[in-house]
Amino acid sequence: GCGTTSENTEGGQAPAQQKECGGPDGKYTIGMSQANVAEPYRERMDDDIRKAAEAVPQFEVTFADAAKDNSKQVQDVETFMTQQIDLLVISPNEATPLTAVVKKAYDAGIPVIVLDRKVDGDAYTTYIGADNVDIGKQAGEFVATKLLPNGGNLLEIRGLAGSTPAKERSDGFKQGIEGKNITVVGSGDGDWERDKGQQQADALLKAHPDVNVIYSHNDPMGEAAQIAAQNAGKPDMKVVGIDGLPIEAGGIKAVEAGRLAATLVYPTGGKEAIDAAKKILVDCQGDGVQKAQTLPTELVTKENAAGVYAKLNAG
Amino acid sequence: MTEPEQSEVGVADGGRGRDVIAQLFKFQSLFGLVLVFIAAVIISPRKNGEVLFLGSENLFNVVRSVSETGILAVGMTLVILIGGIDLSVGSVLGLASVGASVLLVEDGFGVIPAALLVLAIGLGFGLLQGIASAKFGIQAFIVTLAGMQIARGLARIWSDGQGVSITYGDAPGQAPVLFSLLGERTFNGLVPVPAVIFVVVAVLAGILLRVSAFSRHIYAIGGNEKAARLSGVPVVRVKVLVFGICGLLAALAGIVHAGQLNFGGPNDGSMYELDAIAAVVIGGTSLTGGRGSVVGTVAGALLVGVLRNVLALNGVDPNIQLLIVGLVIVFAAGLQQLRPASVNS
Amino acid sequence: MTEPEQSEVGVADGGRGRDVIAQLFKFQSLFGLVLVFIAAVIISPRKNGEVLFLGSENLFNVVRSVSETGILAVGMTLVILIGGIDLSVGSVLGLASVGASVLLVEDGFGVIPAALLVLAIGLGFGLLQGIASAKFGIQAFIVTLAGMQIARGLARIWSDGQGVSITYGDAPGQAPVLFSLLGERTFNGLVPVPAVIFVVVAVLAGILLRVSAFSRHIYAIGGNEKAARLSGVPVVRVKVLVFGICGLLAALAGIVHAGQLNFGGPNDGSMYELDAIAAVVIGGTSLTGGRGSVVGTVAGALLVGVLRNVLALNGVDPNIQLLIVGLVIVFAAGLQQLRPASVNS
Amino acid sequence: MDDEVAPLVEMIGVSKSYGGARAVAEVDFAVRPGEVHALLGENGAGKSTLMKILSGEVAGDAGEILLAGAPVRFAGPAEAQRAGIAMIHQELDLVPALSVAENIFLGREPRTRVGTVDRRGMRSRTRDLLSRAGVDLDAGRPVEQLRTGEQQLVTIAKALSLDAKVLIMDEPTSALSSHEVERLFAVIAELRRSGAGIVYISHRMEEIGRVADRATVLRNGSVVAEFDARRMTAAQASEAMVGRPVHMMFHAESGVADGDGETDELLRVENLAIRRKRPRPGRRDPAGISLSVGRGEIVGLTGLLGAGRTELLETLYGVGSPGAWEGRVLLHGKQIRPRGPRDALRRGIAFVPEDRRVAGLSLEHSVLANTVLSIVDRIATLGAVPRSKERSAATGTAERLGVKLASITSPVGSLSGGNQQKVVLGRNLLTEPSLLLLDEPTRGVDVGAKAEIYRLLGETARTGVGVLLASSELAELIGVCDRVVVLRGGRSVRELNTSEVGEADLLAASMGEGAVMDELAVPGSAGVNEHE
Ligand SMILES: Nc1ncnc2c1ncn2[C@@H]1O[C@H](COP(=O)(O)OP(=O)(O)OP(=O)(O)O)[C@@H](O)[C@H]1O
Ligand SMILES: Nc1ncnc2c1ncn2[C@@H]1O[C@H](COP(=O)(O)OP(=O)(O)OP(=O)(O)O)[C@@H](O)[C@H]1O
Ligand SMILES: [Mg+2]
Ligand SMILES: [Mg+2]
Repeated sequence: GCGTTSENTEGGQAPAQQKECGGPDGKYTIGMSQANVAEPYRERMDDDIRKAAEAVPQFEVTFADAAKDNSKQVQDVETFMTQQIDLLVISPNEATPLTAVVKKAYDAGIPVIVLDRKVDGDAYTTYIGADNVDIGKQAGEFVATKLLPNGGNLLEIRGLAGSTPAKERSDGFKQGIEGKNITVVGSGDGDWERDKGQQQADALLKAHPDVNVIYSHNDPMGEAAQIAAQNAGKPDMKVVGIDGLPIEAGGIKAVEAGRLAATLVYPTGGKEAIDAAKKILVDCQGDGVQKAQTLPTELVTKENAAGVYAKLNAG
Repeated sequence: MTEPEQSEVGVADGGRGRDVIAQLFKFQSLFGLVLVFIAAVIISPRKNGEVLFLGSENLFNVVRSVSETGILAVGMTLVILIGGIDLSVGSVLGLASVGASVLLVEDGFGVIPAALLVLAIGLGFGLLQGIASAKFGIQAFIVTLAGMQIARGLARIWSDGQGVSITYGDAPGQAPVLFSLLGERTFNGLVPVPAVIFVVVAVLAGILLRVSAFSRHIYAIGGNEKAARLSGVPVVRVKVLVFGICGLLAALAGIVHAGQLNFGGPNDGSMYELDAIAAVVIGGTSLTGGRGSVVGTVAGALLVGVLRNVLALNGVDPNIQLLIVGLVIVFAAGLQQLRPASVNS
Repeated sequence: MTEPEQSEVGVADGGRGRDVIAQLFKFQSLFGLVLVFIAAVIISPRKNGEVLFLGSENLFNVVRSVSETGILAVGMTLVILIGGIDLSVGSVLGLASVGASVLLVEDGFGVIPAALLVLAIGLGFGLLQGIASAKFGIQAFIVTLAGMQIARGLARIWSDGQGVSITYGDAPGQAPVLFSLLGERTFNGLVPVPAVIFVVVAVLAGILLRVSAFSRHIYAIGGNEKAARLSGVPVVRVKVLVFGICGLLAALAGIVHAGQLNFGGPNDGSMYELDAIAAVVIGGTSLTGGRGSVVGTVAGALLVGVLRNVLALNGVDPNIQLLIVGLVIVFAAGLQQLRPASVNS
Repeated sequence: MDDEVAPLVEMIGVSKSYGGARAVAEVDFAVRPGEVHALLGENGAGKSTLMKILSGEVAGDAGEILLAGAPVRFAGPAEAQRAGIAMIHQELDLVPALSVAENIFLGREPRTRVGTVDRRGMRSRTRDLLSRAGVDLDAGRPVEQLRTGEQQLVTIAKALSLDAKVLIMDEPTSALSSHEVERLFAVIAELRRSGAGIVYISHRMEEIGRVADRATVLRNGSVVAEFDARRMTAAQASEAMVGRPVHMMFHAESGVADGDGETDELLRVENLAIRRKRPRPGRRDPAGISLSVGRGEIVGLTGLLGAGRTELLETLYGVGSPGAWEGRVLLHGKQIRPRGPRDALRRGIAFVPEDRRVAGLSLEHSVLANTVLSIVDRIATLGAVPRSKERSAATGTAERLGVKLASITSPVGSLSGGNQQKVVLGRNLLTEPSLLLLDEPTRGVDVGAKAEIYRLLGETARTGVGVLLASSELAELIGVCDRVVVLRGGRSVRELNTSEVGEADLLAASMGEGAVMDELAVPGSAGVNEHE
């Protein structure tokens, strides 16, 4: 599998009354609070968790979908607590709004694994996620070195205005192209959605017909931008996306088929979360779990696409 | 086809024994709630012999979970009673949550001034929509559909596109600790603050609709606007005011939202308008106006809340939940049809 | 207060020269479009003296961008004419896009069988909603609100939560190349296929509303349901059929959507219902039913499309775009009010 | 009529209850070919309900219907129509946005060979029907642009188009003035000659004697009497309907002595002309109306359909069609321009509109709510309406006007037409107006209730209120009013003193045939108003 760069365990305070570890003989219910299953990336995260948990006979996972609603996600966690789950996995919709309820669960002795997006403070057991700024930066560097080595213009299709990853992927990208004589001449909000991305790309390409590179905050919008480029009579458009989901409809396949020039894997951390849960609940090695795991990204291009796809679906 | 909600528009005194049934049907909206509640108790998972659904914490969670939509739904009830609709409430909630956060955190406002200003914004927004709809005769649906976009845009602009986190303290960039009372999910460890606010709002609105001359005007407009106008009801003024109240309540819900989450989210509250409308309609208020009650709305909101809660407690797959909630909503609304048929066939 | 859309419900033959104004007002819904179009030309960015907005490619983009909502809006027009509403169309679009993709890619269906099956599903879904609303008298708003959730849930379940990518070829797991015709954004390098479908649908519906007895029944039901029933109009049957047509068109839009994006997205089409309703209402159709036209709806859809396009061309900040689109929608709807008042004030 | 002729249709022992209340109780009723069978009864007696059962709109609880001797059961109005039974509804059920032609052929649209609606055929057949009904209307005009009377004629034309063997006319003339009524009678005569059977329901007793052959009287849902209509007197019929002798309290001694008006002038209208913002084709705007109403005086307004009565009243109440009006309106000697109902009510002007269902009442709401609507803010303290006050105001009014109801909280829509009308009147009286404007206040009201309304008007006038009453019933005008102002083509052309003239004079003046041009009584008005 992929290696994990581990940060040093910050001496976070231990929860008030950590429950006794039940060991391999117990049965454990895990609550997975997902921010929004309507995003393929998050659905994949759920799938990864489901698949990994199937391999652990002691685990049973209940899923909740907050449908992008912070309040709903707070309620989901509260409902999990009523259900008396043994461990909480949460991929927060936003950090601050979920902080209090995550702390409440943590303080009640429930181990908490935070995925993808952090909460404030350190009242959780472990955070597993990738670094959006870094991913944006790598995307920028790829563009700067491979697609526009002599500088030039490009378009950006952004995620939902006001969402953290959209900002981070944008900021990181700017770092990546800094000083390379590359200009983002136009950008539009695709709201992470395929059809919105296409509409934005349609208009942007009309306003900037001379552009040959598009940076999209996720793969679906990127694929849509590619279609838009074809329609604008520019089949050679190079589109860089992010997410690299290892599914049929995902970005890696799109790179393999040439619809995207490249994508950066944004790992879901689902498998890692179950690994951590197993350590905590079954193996009784909770102390060995680091406070934070940053998952590495991987640049996917036509050359390595098939390999990465196979690797990510291997286990 | 239609049955007057006599409970609101006049006391049913002819009642006596013979129409116990009619009396029962008056509380139809509560029936659905009672049924769903009983079903929830039955299907609720148990742990150590204890019915999880009935745990007091859980019940408070239910009430709290519907309190924001509930506050919206109370305002929506008024708007729907005059035959209007307000699609903007969810966005106004988002705008208000951003507004409260920004004012408290970035602009150093006190709790009261911030709250008043945000409420005034909500009121103003509602009044403007009311003017566009009542005075210029543009359909409420379209006015508030536009208002929904506009409020969303304003929220994003005001918050610079990012959510605003609230931390408490006296330092600049921190909100007064007083505000965290709203965030206290339970006051005194017992009663959830937002639920209290919801109940207070509902009771006030219920009283308003029962005793005030204003409410007579509201019902009259919804029943027959032309007749109301000819009877001297200040139709435009009443309508504008009703939209204003709805905006005000949306802002209130937004403040509660911000307090609950310690966060002003520019994208928050989206689709809440549909939940609010659903609560109103399940509660027996007719979308054509003139008929309905706040009691029904509260029951409608709780019905949906109980349903979602017990499905989640049972770990039902979220997609299956969508199906079940959808079917139950139709069923609950269908129950309304079992009422005795009215005069006008 | 209201002005009959004579163009649809009867030719104004008393007309003659003397009420040119009335004739002009008949095309009010086109006015808004013309105004926005002119404004778009003026504010459009230019490159090398060329008005970017007017480039034929761009104009096709505009039509294409509204074609899915436009198809939905045509069905919505019928539903709104009978005084109903259909909130489920966006979800049904999503369901249909998933259905088409799954059938083509995973189940090895041919293009025609897959399309027919998907259309049948949309029709069936619409008919069921129509029955719940027309036969059991449950308010259309609530039935289709539930339908919206149910269709979304079904779409997610059918697609296993993930979208389905369509690739073309003869191998198993590939869709027949014929289907890629829909994906061909421009047929013959000239006309965008979805736009053609949209136009065909609109023209057919326009003709239907003009010449058929069915359409008289639709207008009559929206105008005075009781009178329609007394006149022997099969009210329930007409209503159910109208909901069925709306579902069918939503499924058609979903197939187009899948073809356009080579992708079946279970979450696609959310909020499209609001765009569709906006198009209908901007086009001058009254939400209370009985009044309106397809021409207006098409104009309404294009108006919004042109507006969004030219704002995007100018690189206007997306949040500001929200504000502007909102304001223009209200303004366009307000224009409708300038029509001559009717007799019954 | 000849009792030997087999009935076209026969109802035997038909009953119908709503909730606990019996609307129709074991009624036998028959219609024979070539006869006009009048159905009489108070408001709420069950006439419409009985006929709705016959026409398939309402299902009876008991009894049976024999069509040409064979029992039938209609699932809906369409089936009854196919069986040759058609009904003109009291409630003018038309689709506002559809054209006259489309309304007439709704549900039975003629088709072309390709299956589309044959518009041209529809139009031309509509023109024929309209001219048969005696009205000159544009077949393509949406019916919402028509006034009530014109709409009534459209429903008559629609019924004619059905070529029914049995035609039920439920108050077909309630919004028509004498001229149009004559025309309708001619049509009825023609139908009768062709062997059709007609059921004729009306509260205008004078019409019954002229048009009907036979009369059946309903009271509380049961048949109480049958008459040979041509030999029946109005007094007989009224007594059968009400159950006791009715004294038409015409000339209910208003507050002024008949004759020349040494009255306190309350309202004075001088040369009122209305300029509609967007004139409608085929309409003439009122131009030159002058009149005055004294305190305690009842002044009538007469004229043909579209003469401008409604428009005048609406303008005085501030709800006229948008646009400017010229001339002067003085109330208590002070010039006013009512801006709307609230303004008018504040000045003491009350208005009973012509169409109570559209403009008068919220049908699904209670009698109570409808009665007190205009005064809720007046009786409220600190914005709250005391229930007791509200209730006593409503019950008091209902009692005073003799509104027949199950409960003050029953929905107004469940009352009979006449009682609904009393509720509207009651609401207006509660505002304690000084000037009461009434537009066809007895439309569809039974004799007994009419008498009560007249009594109330007289009573009201005696308290010093000025009443301006627009009516198409000439007998009513002659009976109730002190003076009658005749409008024609939007002008006030004559003023007649009711103690000196009869119905024929009013009709002649309305139609302008050979009428002598008189100068109006209002001094200062621009002389002769006659035109044409
Ligand atoms: N749909 C209904 N629901 C309840 N009661 C009804 C309904 N229709 C009629 N009624 C009642 O039935 C009785 C008979 O009403 P109906 O309309 O037949 O009277 P009518 O003789 O036609 O009176 P009018 O002269 O005022 O038209 C009345 O008491 C009325 O209130
Ligand atoms: N709102 C309106 N729009 C168009 N024309 C109108 C309107 N109101 C009145 N008219 C026209 O103005 C003239 C006066 O009509 P009005 O209804 O006042 O007459 P009326 O004598 O009361 O007739 P009716 O017996 O039908 O009530 C008529 O020609 C009428 O058609
Ligand atoms: Mg009747
Ligand atoms: Mg009139």
